Amino acid sequence: MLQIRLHGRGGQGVVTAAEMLTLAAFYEGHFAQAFPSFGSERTGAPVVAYARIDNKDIRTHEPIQKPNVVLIQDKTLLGSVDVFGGLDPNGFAVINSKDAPEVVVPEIVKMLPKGHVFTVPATDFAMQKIGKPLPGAPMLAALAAVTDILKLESVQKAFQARYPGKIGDANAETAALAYNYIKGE
Amino acid sequence: MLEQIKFYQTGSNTVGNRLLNPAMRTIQASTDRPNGLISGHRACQGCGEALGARYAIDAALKATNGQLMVVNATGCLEVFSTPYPESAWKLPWVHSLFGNAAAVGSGLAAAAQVLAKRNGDANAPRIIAQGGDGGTTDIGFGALSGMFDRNDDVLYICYDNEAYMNTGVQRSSATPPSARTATTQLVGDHPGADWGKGKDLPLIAMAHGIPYVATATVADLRDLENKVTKAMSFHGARYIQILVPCPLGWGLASNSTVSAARMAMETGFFPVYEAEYGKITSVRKIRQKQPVLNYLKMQRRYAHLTGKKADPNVVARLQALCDANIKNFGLLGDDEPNAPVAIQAYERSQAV
Amino acid sequence: MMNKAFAVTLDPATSLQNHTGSWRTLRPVNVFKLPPCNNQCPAGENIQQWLFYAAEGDYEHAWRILTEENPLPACMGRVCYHTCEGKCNRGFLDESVGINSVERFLGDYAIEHNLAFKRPSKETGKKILVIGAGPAGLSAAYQLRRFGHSVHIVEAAKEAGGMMRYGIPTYRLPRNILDAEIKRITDMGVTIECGRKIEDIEAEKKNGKYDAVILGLGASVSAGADIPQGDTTHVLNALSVLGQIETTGEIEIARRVTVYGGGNTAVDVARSLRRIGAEPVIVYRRNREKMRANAEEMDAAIAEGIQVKWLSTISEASKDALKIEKMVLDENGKPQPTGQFEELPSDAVVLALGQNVDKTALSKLQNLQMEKDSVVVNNETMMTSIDGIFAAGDVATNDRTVTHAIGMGKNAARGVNAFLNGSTYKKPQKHDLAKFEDMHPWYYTDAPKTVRQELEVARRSNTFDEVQFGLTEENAIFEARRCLSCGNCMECDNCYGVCPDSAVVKLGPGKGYEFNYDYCKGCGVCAQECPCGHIKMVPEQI
Amino acid sequence: MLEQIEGSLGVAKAVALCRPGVVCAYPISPQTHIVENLGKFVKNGELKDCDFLNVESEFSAISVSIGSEVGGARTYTATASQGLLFMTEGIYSASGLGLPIVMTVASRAIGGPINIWNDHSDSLSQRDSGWLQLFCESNQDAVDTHIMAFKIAEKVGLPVMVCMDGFVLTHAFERLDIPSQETVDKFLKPYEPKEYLNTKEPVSIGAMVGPEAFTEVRLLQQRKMAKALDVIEEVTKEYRELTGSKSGGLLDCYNCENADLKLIILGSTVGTAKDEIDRLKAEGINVGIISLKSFRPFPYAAIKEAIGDTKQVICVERAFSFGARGIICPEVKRAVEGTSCDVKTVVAGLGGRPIFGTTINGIVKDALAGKFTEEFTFFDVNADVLNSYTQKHEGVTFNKGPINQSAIEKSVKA
Repeated sequence: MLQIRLHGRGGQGVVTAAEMLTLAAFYEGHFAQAFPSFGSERTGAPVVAYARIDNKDIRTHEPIQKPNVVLIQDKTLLGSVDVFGGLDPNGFAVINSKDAPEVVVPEIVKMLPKGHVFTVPATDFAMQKIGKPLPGAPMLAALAAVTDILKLESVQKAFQARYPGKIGDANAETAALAYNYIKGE
Repeated sequence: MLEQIKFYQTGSNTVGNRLLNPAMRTIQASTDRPNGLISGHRACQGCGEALGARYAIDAALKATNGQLMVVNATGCLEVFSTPYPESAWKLPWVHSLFGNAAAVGSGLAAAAQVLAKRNGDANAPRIIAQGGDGGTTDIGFGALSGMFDRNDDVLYICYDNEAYMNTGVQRSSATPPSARTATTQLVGDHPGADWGKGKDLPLIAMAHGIPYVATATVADLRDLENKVTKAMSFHGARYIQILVPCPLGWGLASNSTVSAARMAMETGFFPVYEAEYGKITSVRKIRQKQPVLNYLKMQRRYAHLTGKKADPNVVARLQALCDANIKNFGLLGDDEPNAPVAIQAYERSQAV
Repeated sequence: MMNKAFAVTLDPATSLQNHTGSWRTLRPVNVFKLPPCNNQCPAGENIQQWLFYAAEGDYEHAWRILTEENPLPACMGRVCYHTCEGKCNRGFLDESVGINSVERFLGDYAIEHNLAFKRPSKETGKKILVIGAGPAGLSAAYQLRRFGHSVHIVEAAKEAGGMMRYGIPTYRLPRNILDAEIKRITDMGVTIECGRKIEDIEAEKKNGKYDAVILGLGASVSAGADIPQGDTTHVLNALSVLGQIETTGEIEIARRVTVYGGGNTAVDVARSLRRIGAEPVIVYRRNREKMRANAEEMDAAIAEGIQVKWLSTISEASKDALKIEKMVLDENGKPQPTGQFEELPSDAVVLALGQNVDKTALSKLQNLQMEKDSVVVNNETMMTSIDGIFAAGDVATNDRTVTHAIGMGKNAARGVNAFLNGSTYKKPQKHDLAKFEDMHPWYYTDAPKTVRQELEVARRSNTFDEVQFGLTEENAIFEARRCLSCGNCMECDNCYGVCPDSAVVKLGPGKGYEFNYDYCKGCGVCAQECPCGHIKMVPEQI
Repeated sequence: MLEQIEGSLGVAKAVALCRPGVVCAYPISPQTHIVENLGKFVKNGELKDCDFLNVESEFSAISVSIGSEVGGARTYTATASQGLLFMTEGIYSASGLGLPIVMTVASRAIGGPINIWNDHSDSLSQRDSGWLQLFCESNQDAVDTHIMAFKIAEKVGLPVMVCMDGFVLTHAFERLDIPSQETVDKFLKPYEPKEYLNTKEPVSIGAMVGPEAFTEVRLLQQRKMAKALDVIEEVTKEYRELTGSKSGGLLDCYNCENADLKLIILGSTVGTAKDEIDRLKAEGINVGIISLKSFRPFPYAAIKEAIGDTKQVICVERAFSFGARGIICPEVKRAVEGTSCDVKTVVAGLGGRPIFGTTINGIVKDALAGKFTEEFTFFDVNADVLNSYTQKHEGVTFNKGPINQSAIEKSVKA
């Protein structure tokens, strides 16, 4: 079972991203579960969402304490929230930033196996294509590129299903940018 | 010829008038009146609420051709009409709680409409929710306001006897100032209910901009029946408050129920009017103006205002209250009422 | 059928099993009170009842109820001084009901529609002689005929009607009206023989094999006065003046006429003379308050320009002037001479100081007890001191109005009927009087101003030319509908409507209501809200 | 049809498949998404012949539901926590009138202090309300249980609360198998109320019943509950046969064969516990789970049978009774009365404190080690948090780890 924890701020589509992640997994025939950290978070507050992907029925409903992957949609959280808490020593981290991982999280780069920490300028891509700072789709695309657990197409399809029309397409294009960004590295 | 003569022995003041053209006679005058609330109920002697309820329900039954269902809040009316094993109601009737009649009415109306639609019936049964002033102005106020807000197709009737009679005459927000109740006793420097408290629910109802709001009393049957009939001609939320004197709670002779209600009108103590979409459309004028003292004298709950130790200032304040009603509602002569119109009223009036 | 929950769900109207009547300590009962109009009416008319039907527009029904007591409504609607209206409870509210004008309307309606009295269903074979075809005699004859007796009236004058014909001016009673109402009585089988004066009543009774006789003689002889007068003074009596006007339609008389007296006849004479161009002055020894004449008639007379000298007596008459002495009223209200005199220019004097019965035939009756000017009768049976001889009208009373005569005629007929059946007539006990305090006046509406004004004219019109100013149907209904129905049910449905326990049963038009004592809790709202005071709460015998 | 959707949407779809006539809602977290979706379905026409009412309070929500059910319409509403308590008067009225309303309780703690997170104190507070209370262990269970609930309610003549853990289930985005409309239509016929207000056969519903018949009315309500036990099983059987679902039932046993210890758990913790039980099995520890689906009616016989000859039972309870102890435990004790089975309460997961697999692991280990010496123990209490207050104000400290009743009592005497 792959357990993913997503960090971001209220309003950035963190919960949606977790859901889209599981929807993409669902399209690929996996069992998947997404849920937010529950609370009355308002826009701008730190938000955590979780996702699990497995090939059998997912029974557990506990919050993820030992994620295999962390997705950090907002690097301003790095100083204030223990975003890497419990991260599997062989796990992955994807951070929304145009700077290199070594610049952003040098300790984590050291901690995890080589090539397990990525940065992607997801917000920049989102601004280019969607026109709003919604880094969910590029972050998921980056995850897909990093882990190969999902195809880019599934991520794109998930967003297009949730947001039929222009917005879905824009998300899909943004996802492609991020996917290629990682793959191109 | 007979119909053309507009002057009758008792005009429209009596229940029936054999001299009136049949179309103009009251429903209560008819030998085949519905008697929605039938004999054998356990109301006190001279109960104004039993009378008011039969008047109103019968009128609504006529107006709806019998397609009527009633929701009753907890209270005297409920208790005296349906103690196991006997019901005094002849029509579909339900009681749930004290404070929820309006909401149960909303649900019942919704069900009636859905069922009618599914069964292909053109007309769904209409709904009346009813309760006393406690169930209406106090504990059921939120549910009632919600029903008004949604403009649900329910006529809510408040039988206003100005206190919690079922529990032994305690003050409600419809209790007039200076009146004695079990919780506003005739002791201390300011005997009876406090001044500066209470709610005017008809005006509050009007502020919701609902299609129809009216006040009535058991002393003017024709007016009451007309209002219920008119209310049933509207769809959406409607409210009628009927003054129903309570011999027990008011300290009134059991034969004076109707007379007391009449006095309440003729003094201006209880203004009788109707409003559509938040705007007053007609006012029942005072026929023979009376000083408030004549009204107070009938009732032991005001005994402290009529005896030797009576405080004339309090009577004067009550008279001022009547005078204000007379002025504000235009209860005399050709005076016109003038009240602001509520929000959403226009939109509701445009709604089908 | 639904699957109903136990106890929580109840069948409709099952409360009928709960007989709440056991709670009662007072029970409502209907009481029938005597309306003041009825109480006042000398003819005993059931005014409230006939107004009830008139108000509905059922004029025939109203007329039939009216004529149970009075066979001459068209006449009475004109000449009755309607003291009933003075007692009308509506007077406390606004103005009394114009009972008289409705009566006249009904009478006229009956004439116009040729309504006839029903003939008796069976004949008794008894014969009764009625002496005098005035109102008393006609009334008695009519009532006797209704009982099934055969009645023969013998009248001394040329035509039937008595004082109605010979004492009342035509402007108050057109003769075609009188004729029509008399004819309706003769149509029932009553025979009238005119122009014969019976001298020997005993013999007449015996020869005619009458089972009973009713003396219905009118006061047809004017009272005289001892006025010193010159030869040339033109002094006439009232009845001859009125009789002449009746017969010829006019009278030759001087312009300045003094009418001496304060009764209705004086007023009739004065107003009649006024109509033929004279300038009558009424001289009366008392003041207005003491005047016996009907106030409305007097008002009309004054309105027509007739002058009155109050507190005056004629002490001497000469050719063209009268010597008038001023009077004062003493503490007993009796006029006393003052010794002050004045002169009143006058070409003639008409004495209207009262009338007397022609007693010539009566005096021949042995054992007939008399008192002053009238025959003594038993108040209930109207029988004189002679078995089988009854009396009614002027001959038996000092209240010499047409209305009294009609009432007495009716009573005498009842007395005769009982007598013929071998019993003695007893007047039924009267109900308690319906007082205004017993009523609930709030319920009665006020007349709209416009209608009221119209009615003012109509109400007064019957003092002048009735053919033109008679009540329209609209006004008659209007007036009938003003009746408060004192002490009697008017079927307003109040009791039926205001009962919180639906314990009053409505029986349908004309049948009133009854109380369902199974459910009546005795609250008394019905009694309190009955406009007419028809319901009384009485203690339960517990 | 398989869908990857939020639990709330799944429930909304299930409810819509049942073709309710009236849906009425007042928003309260975490129930909101269910009724938002239903509102949308009514407005966009997916749910036909249905009136959706936005009311002004939960009191009115239950009251509107009472009205519409009395009017003969299949009725659904949803609430949670404070909302459920605000409904309470109507809750009792609905069951007393025998109205088969189906209501989701998106279980959430009751304030004060206000707390929006999941535990069972709301639904269990309505234990004696006369409603059936069916708990769901997963969103699939919730979808299926809602569909079954209408049939159960209508057959029994009592209202049903479908209790699903707030947020944990309602907000979880999962794979759900939503039955087709045809399937549901086959399973659930159009509503034919046993009695309802109509003008053809007028009745008075809701009489005042005095001492002369009140006991009998109550006994008949109890009789309905007795009937409900069979109805739940029948309906579950029928539904499972029709859909192949494993949902519903009075209770569900997992790994109960020859278990040394059985945990009785309600709601979403069951899934988490199952995973942990599997891990423990690998360690050679044999623990069974009894997922209690029907708390009301309480299936005493089924519980006794499910416990079998297991000597130790722990009720993992997410609510308790102040001044007393657990809520589930006493019922289980009654079920096994006369046997030597030891039944205890372990309180965990209050007010949204997550129950992790490790929590279950700890409970099992402590239980098997005989550490629960008393009937009532707070398991996942944080002594540091507690002591930060009690030490400062009263000089009292608690030991780390679970705190049992006598420790609490002792701390008061100290």
